[in-house]
Amino acid sequence: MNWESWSAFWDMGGRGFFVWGSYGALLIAVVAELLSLRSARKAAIRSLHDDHETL
Amino acid sequence: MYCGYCVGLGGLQGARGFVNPCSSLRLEALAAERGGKAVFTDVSVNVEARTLLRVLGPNGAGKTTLLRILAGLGAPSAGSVQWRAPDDSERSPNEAAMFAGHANAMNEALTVAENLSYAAALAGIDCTPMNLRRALTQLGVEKLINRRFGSLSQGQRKRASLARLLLRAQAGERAWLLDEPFVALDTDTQAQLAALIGEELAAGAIVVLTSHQAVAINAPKMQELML
Amino acid sequence: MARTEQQSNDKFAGRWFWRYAAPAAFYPLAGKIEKIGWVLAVVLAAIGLYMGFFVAPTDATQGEVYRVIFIHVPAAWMTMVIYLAMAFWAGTGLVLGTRLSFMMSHALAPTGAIMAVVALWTGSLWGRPTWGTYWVWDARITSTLILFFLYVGYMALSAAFDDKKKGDRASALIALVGAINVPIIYFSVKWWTTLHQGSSVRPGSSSMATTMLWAMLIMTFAFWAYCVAAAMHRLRTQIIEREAGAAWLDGATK
Amino acid sequence: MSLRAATGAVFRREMQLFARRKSDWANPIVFFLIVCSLFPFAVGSESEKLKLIGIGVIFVGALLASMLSLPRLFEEDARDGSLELMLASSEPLAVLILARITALSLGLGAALTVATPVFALFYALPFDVAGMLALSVALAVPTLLLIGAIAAALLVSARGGAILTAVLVLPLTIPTLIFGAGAALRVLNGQSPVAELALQGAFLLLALALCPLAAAAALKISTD
Repeated sequence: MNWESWSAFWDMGGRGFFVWGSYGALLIAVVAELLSLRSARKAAIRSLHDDHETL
Repeated sequence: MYCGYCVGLGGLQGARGFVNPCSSLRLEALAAERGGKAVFTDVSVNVEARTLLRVLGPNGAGKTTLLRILAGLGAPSAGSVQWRAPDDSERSPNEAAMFAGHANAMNEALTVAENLSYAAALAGIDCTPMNLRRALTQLGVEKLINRRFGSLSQGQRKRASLARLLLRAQAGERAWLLDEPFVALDTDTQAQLAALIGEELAAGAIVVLTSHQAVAINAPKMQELML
Repeated sequence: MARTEQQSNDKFAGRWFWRYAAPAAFYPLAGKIEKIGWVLAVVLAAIGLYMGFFVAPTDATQGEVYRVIFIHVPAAWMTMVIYLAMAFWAGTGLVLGTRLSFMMSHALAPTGAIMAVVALWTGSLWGRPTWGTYWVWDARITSTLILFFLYVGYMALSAAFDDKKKGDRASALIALVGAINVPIIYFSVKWWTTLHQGSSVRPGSSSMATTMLWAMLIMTFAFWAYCVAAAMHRLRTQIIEREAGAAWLDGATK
Repeated sequence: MSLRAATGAVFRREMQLFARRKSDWANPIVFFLIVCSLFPFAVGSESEKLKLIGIGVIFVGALLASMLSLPRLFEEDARDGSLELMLASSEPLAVLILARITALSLGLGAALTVATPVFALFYALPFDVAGMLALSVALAVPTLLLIGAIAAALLVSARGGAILTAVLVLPLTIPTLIFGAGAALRVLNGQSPVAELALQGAFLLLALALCPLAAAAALKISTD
């Protein structure tokens, strides 16, 4: 095991800012992409069914 | 009317021989689309020499699209366009026809002569100074030959740009594809253009025309195409 | 176009590529690939992160900060791979005229751009403690930045046309132009960096422990799976948008 | 024969336009001049500092000035309809485009090349560096216009042309920028610029071979 405690884990040998800043950015990017994927799909399906109603 | 050296060149031009007029146009199951949506489908028509083809239809029916396809400026999504010479050999749209769209196709910074000889060179027409002067004379604007296009009035611009159609060495040599040619013309010019179209048809050309205006044209043969 | 594609489908009937070149046929397959992709991405990322943080030892020279490379390197690879894939599909679309190929390119671009941003961001956070600076004009970093510009240009161009078909073909052409230029840019920048700063700062190439390597490899596969899944999702959304009105869609989206 | 007539006509027309409209070459030079004169205000006026940034500033200025001329290639013609003359022609479009870019490169390239050593004086650059910079610019302008022609052709019928042109073109000009400015930098450092010049020449040849074809394809896509 690499870490003696959770606080050591979060500290990352004093480099916590850089390590967690990186992983945090990845997390934000992935979550943002997933949300945009979902909203784009919803919009597409909504306009698809709208089209059918107006026809 | 012509200066001496122009007549000399004209003589040379005449000696160069007869250029066959285009004798037929055949559209087979032509279809076009814009932005993935069909504009028209399954347009088939046969047009012989000396025929005026009027393309009719409401706005957005694809009249301009059709003319651009005939001129080789756009590709059909299906079907084919064939221009044929009298000996039945196929010709490219650019050899067979001249297209005149809504815009004048003239640069404002250049003179009428410069603009017209540029257009002729790209259309593969051997434009002699005599042809140029004759074309402008036919439209009554020969005095504007060395004026900058940008300095002309709207009416003069229209006439000068129509001269492009008359640059060919011989009447009837090429088909004319005219997109709303009578728009923004005064009645005199309209009548003049109608007469020119009539002459061109009589000389053996095909003229394809879209128009909202009912201008009388004296055509040997007339066909209509409803889009 | 619809007609010619139909014709080519008839002509090549039986060949799997042409069968799946029709959006209707590919839609369910894309759905299956997407699901597998999400599952693989989650599982592999869990394993990779566990190995990266709890199994792989501390690096002797860099300390703990090296753990950034478990996401930095895969992101940097993916941004390159996705660009190549995008250009490949763009070229396929231009040559064969298949609608699905263009859609594939469009589906890949945003994920590729995001990967470029992640690679640059994590790279600079890793560079600060390692090289003492957030940004170095190194060939690899600079090329990634330019790759990001190319992604942005590609997406902006395809959005600039009201006629989707024109946008497809125009952006496909620029993707190909970019693909030809990327190696030229890379080697130019490489030449330029040696001219300006010699080899004083270079990304570390020290030997890695095998567990580190494994963690990075597994994370790379997790990124692959994620990117494939995201692209497939986007592809399906585009099929819905563009095939609106086709009868088969009704059943597929309910 | 008629190919020669057509390319000749395209070339001649571009030259006529260049002679007729002074703004076509005067505006890029004035723009170039203003860009070059802005930097000292931001950086400071010590000649040592200026010498360091001068090459880069002048080269980027020339690059931007030639980018500003890109709309003239096709956009103007698309507006007045004369682009259709070129598109409808039976002659290969790529050759016509090449004729056009050649004419523009000669006109604009000459203007910028003449201006470059003058502006180099602003930055206290020695004469040999200024000369090399002018040579670099002369080699770079055609390359930039060739690359830019692709984007200009694509954007004939798109929204947001000017900024998008910059987004598409500028990243692709980086190699030209590196070796163009690099050649002058070598001379400033007392080294031989041969390698950089050779590479710049290679880029120009590559661009000559590929860009007109790509631009022709692009023009067909965007005007279809």
